[in-house]
Amino acid sequence: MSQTGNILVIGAGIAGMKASLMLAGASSKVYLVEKLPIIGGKVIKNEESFPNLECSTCMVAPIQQDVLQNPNIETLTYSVVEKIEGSAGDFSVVIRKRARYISLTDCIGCGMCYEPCPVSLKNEWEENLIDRKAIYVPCSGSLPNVPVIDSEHCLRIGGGEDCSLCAEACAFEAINLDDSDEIIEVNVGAVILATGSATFDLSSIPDLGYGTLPGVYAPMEFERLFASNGPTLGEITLRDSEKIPESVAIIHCVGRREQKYCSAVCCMYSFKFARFLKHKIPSVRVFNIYSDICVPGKSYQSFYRSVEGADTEMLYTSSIGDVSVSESGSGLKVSYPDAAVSPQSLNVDMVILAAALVADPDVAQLAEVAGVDLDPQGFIKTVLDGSGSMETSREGVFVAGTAEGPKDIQNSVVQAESAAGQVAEIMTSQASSS
Amino acid sequence: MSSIIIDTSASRGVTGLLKFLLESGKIDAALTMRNDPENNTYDFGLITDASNLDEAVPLIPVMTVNAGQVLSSISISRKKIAAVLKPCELRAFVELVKREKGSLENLLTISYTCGGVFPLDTVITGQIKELLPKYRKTILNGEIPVNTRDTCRACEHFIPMNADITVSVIGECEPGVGCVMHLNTERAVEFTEGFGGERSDRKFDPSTLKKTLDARLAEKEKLFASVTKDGPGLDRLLDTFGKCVGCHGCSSVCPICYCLLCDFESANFDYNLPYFEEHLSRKGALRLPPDTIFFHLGRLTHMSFSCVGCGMCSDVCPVDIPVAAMFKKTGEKTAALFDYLPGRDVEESIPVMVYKEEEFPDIG
Amino acid sequence: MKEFEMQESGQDRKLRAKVGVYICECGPNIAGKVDLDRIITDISELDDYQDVELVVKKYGFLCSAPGKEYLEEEINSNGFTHLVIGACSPRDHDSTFMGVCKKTDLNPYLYRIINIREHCSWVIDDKEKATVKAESYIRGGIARVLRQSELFEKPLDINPDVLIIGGGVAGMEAALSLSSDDRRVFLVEKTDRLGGVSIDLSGILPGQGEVIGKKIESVLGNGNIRVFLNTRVENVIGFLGNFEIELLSEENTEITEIMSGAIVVAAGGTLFDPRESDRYSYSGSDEVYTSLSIEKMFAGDDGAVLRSGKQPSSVALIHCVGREEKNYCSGICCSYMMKLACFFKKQSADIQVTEFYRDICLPKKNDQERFSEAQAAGVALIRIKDISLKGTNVSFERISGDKDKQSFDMVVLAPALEPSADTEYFADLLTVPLDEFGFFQEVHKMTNPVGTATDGVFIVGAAHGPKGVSDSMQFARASAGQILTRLIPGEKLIPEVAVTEISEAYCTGCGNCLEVCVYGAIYSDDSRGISVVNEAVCRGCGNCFGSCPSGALRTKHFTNTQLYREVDEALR
Amino acid sequence: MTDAQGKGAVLPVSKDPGDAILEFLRLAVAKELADAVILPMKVPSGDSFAWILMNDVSLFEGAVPIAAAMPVQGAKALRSLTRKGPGNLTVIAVMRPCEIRAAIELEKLGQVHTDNLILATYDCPGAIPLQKYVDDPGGSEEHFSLMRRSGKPDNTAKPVCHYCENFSMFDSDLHFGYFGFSEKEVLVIPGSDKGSELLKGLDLDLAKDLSDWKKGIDSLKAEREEARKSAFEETGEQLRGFSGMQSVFASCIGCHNCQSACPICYCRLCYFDSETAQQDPDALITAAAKRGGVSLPEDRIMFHVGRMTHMSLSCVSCGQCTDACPVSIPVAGVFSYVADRTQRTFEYEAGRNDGDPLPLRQFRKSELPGIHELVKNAESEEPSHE
Repeated sequence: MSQTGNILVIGAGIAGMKASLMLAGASSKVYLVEKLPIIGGKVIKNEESFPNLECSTCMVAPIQQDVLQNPNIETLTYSVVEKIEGSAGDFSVVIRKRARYISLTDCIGCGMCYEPCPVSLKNEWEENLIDRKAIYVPCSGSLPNVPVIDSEHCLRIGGGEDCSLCAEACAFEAINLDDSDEIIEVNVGAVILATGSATFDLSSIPDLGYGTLPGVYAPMEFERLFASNGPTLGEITLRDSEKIPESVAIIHCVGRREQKYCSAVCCMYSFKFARFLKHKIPSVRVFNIYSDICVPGKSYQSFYRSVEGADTEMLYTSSIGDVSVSESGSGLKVSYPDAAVSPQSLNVDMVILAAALVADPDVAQLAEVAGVDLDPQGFIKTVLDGSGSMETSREGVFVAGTAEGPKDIQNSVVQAESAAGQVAEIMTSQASSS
Repeated sequence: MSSIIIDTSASRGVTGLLKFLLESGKIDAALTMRNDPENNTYDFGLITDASNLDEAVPLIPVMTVNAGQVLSSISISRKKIAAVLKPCELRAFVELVKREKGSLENLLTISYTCGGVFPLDTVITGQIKELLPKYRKTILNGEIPVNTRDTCRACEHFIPMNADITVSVIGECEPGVGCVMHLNTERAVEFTEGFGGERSDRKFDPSTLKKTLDARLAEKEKLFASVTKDGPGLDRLLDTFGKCVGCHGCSSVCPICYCLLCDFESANFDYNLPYFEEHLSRKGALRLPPDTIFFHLGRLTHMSFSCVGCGMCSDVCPVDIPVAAMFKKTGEKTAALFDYLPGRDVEESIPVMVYKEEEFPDIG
Repeated sequence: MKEFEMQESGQDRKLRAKVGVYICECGPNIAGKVDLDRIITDISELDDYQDVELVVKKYGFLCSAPGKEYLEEEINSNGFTHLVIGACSPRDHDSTFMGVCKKTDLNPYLYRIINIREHCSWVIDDKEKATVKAESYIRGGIARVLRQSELFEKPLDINPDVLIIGGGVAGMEAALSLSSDDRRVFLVEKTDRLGGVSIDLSGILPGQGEVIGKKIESVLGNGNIRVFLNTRVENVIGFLGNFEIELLSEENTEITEIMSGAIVVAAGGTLFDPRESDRYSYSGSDEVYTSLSIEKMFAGDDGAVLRSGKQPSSVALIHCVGREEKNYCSGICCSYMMKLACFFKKQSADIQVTEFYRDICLPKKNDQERFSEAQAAGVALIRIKDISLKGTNVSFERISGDKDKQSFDMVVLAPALEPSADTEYFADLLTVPLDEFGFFQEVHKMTNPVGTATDGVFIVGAAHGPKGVSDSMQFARASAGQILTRLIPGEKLIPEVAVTEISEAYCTGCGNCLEVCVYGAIYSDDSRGISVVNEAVCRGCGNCFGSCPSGALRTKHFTNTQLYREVDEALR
Repeated sequence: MTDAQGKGAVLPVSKDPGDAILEFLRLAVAKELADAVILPMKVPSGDSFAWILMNDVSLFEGAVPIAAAMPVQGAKALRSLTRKGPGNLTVIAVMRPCEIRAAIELEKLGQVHTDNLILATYDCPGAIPLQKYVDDPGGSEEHFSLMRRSGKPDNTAKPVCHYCENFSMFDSDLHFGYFGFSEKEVLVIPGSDKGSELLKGLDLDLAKDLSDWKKGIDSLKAEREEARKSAFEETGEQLRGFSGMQSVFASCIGCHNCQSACPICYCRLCYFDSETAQQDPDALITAAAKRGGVSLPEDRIMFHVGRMTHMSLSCVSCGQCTDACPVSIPVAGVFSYVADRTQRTFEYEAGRNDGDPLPLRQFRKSELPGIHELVKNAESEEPSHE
């Protein structure tokens, strides 16, 4: 295909991967840029995804494989886009391929290089619930199954010391400690932004005790606690990694008041957590503290009904914004106003905060690079809002998934397919016109 | 060719030989009949471990399945197998080999002068227990044992054709004489090398065999007469096959009927309704399912000249149709036209599969 | 199954087979845990196969670039008839080595990858045991590959045109995004006008009325979109890329035949009938209205008034009508009820507007504004546990448990969205299953929500599930995305190769296979009384194969013989 | 089954119920309410019966509507006639209830098309085993006529008949009831609209109340159910564990007669006769080497187990398999026992014409608990085999 057949997709989550595969299938050359060393996005952090609690890996791994093996897709992991100049049909893009220090072709992911590394750090991908080395893969089953070196903390690269234990341990000479960033310039006809979202900054509501009270968890932390490839290998224990919680409170709508919107997924994942907890700890008591249940769409409410009562007790509060968590003995005390607006409280071992989905902190910078407008909530804005068009304020640049706003997997995929369609549309029209 | 004499009963002699062959690694497996005393049943055992030969009854006068049929499914292999077969089973197998349904290449065939077998129900009823002792005595004298299959009683090919080893049973299986094995082929000699027993050039005892033959031929005449009723014709066919229930058991146990799917069970014989309607309007009545007689005629044309008269078909017929006798009789007639004898010689080609100029001079 | 065997031992099997067995060391991953040299000698000395020559070798990293070149070179120079690779999981590199075969004369379906890493070296510590297991696996692989047969991809010409069923917003959106000079769109609408239910919905989006109007114009004005009004789809046969469709127009009762490569079902939805529940005493004749009829009123000139023509002085808006009955939340009612509330307030600030709701569900990032607007406009919001109506008298139980009564001039119900009446008809026509709620069942809830079991048929809008206008349009565009990236004018489609076939000789037409085929790939040939597979539709899932008692079915590349022989060998 | 008004019409009997039925059929054909009939007829040799499709009324004389033996399962006759489609002839078939039930199963499997068939059943006293009948037709007929009067199978009858509780009106279009009656009259009871139509056409009005007849039938049913219980207990004992299964089928010679006599086994080529089921010679000998030896022909027990899994849900316990077995294995006893359990598991009754699809063609969540139940029961009954 002609040069304009090239496409840039930023973000290798479910939306980015889907769009890339579709366009590659339409024989476009796709550059899929991912800032992390691995692809898969947020979905692979969930052991199981609602509403049917399908195994996320089983769902996503084949898609990841397809992406990695598709000859039309050039996946650039651990890379960032630094410039997007030009106009629709003819963008020139500058990508910084950060030094990974490990050859994607030679490494076979045997993992022999981690052991000898003397550095120990928190594993951010695992929500800091476990340590990692300076050379590491975020979690087992990562794809590509090739580690990366955290250059900042590596004794040799960051600290200038004379350490090459990892390189010595590698049987395949896959490690090149003198690797350096690479600047790649490509020419593309269209761009899809699928960089996803972040979770609400919980520490911004001190009353909920996140960060100060160890028993309080963010949703992603809990997802990893449950994950069988996670820090506890799927065993749900408190931070002392010994005590198994006997009672858990899940507080809904955290950040809704601040963000001024409903993220539409928190209720569902809260119920999923309840199911998880009961499944792993049959004796546990789970409380969902909520003021509104948002389970839109055909298949959500039936899951809610199956959990309600069976896996969790539902506690209504007249003002979810006024729920607070405090320390009480070895456990936690959750205080909330009930239906009659009279204060109630209950003691639990663990609290999970159902945090809102918010715009990714990096999106502002991306918006600058991509030259697109953001909406009041900080997500990437579509010009014809509500029309299903994924086109942004810059012609030829499209958005898909939670980068456009909070949504579930289904709607992310639907947007990815829409965006891919719009790109394919201009591609073919350009192909036929040129 | 030479022969071996072992001082034991014929049956023990054969079992001993099989043991020897397995232990000496000359064969990978032995095929012989076995007895399951617990359930009082018989089956074929494909035996690889000599110690399992204890329940073997190689010469038992019972045919649960025609060994030819069993062998065909296992003989196309590079494993060496020794098989103990009745003369008719061996002939059936040879017919199958001609049809690429088996191979003699890695096979050591052991057969014996056969006194005929008992019908299956004698086994089921346990009657066989009383019959067996008598059986031995009678065949010793070259007479025809009572209660054996009618086709066996009428079988004149009780001396194996082209077996590697022939165990002499009729006339000389008494302990005094011991077990006599005639080695008919190079292969036999080679395989029995190192096997005990006294070598000799002893020949069959012709007198008893002759006596048996005469008796059998007489029986055959009677048998054929019995199934002919008064003259041929469709009515007679109806009389005989009219009660056929169409289970096709006769063809499924027939060693020669090797087809996976019999033509008469194929779609060629599913009729559309117009067929029935048309017949009905012509005849006013017709039988369902159709083609009851046709099936037997068809089978006759397909295999009768290869029929070895083993009698399995009659034995499994749920309505006691003398299928075997009919087929044996027809078979001999058709085969005679081509001076053909089923199972006589592997090289002998199957009549309808070749065309010879000199066939039916009168046709030309 | 003789005829099968013969196919399986195709021409090349008649000649002397030459099987290449290449074992990947995968560095220490396999070589470290499995005694490859022993396997190589054992396998090379196998004498189980007459007329089969075995070439057994090992290599460092077969999946690496040089590894693939090496393999290609080996296949060409040795002229292998079959190839067995002992390496990692097929998930990792099956396609890699198939790719290598495709570059050579070796048919890729005469190759097989055997997983001796995940199954052996990675899970067994005892080298001896791992070696034995790996060897038996490889023996099995050889036994199987020898019974595999060449399969060939049969590219099909495709028709890029698209049939769209339903002329609502979703249908129109799909039509507009799909139509182009090299792709015609047939838009079939059963009523006499385009726009569907959205026409009656006033300003769900600001200026929506015009938006819909414009859409209709541009659809009608588009030369590449052919609109059929008052027309129903009579019959559909075919598969992705090649559908044959019969349309029946109501006016002239003649059949129009069209061809298309894909079908988008935008059959839309309808409102739950409040009569189905005794709770709402809905008759349709008194002052109790459905949201839709009120939308219509607002769309008109004199706004929402009582049957008497008078302004209501008090209005009750009741949410979640039918939510319990249907067991799903439609996800849009809260939003438009807030909007209606504001409309009443706009119409006259004196109207007392009260909303009775169970949960506020505002899943869109901008919906929250509606809520604030309503609050600001002084709309009373009452959260209830339970509610029932007698005419316009509302008795309800507050969340606090207190029971209460109020009466109003006018009551507006927000009924749930449910599948439209002809959903079942289309499900049957297009062999697309329905879900527990009677909506069309998607291929996969998350990763393929617009696709269906019948490849080439897509579901959008409220036919997929309860949806508002914008989501309907979003789904429409998603289906367009799939079609635009899969049905490219001038390109060919390659259907599944390892499909099922039915032996005409053995099939008795009992229809078991037909029942279990979710793709509608099997039909029964009544004249011959047998079942027949449409290879272009079959996906080779093998369901039917399992359902056949007489083994008349056979899924290519996964035949009983292949599987049994592999197991036989592996177990001996 | 729509004998809603609980009434039936009456046919006069001259010699035995069979003649009444014949007369009825003659009328039906004469009045062109049917084009032809299917009835059993003696074979030329006089020691068995065959199904005859006839429209020539003069031939009816030789027919025996209520035959003492069932050489060919009637459903097979119907299959051969209608497999390729219903055709244009309206045909009345008079058969045993188990034969009609088999036909209904076959229709679900696309092997029989009943559209133009009128299926008639009669009070069935049981059948004489084929072998017995062939050996002694005269004696068998005497026994049978006694059975017909009493409505009870005697010791000559097929074993399964003794505990068959579906011996009277089941899902047929028409039923001839005569049990518990003086041999003076036969009841004709419509079982479907087809049946009612026919009776109307013959101006037979449903005058007779059925309650007396029903009482008689029910008491007979009760007896048979008792017999069933004890028979199943016995079979259950015999079948305990694999060894039990083994000894029951020990004498099997693999002729597959049971399968070819079975009305439900509709496959052209049984899977177990197909190439795929046959072992590769080398593999077989290797397998033999493992165990020191194997029994041939292979899979003789596997065949029966396989056949069970394939057809037991549709088994109507007609007993043809036992009749056809050359080594007198009580095949029907075993299959009837297994069928009873599998069919209960899926709350399915073979031969019911209520539009219930075959269990294995549909999936109901509610099935699974049933299966758990079954497994539990089985476990509690089975002594562990360690």
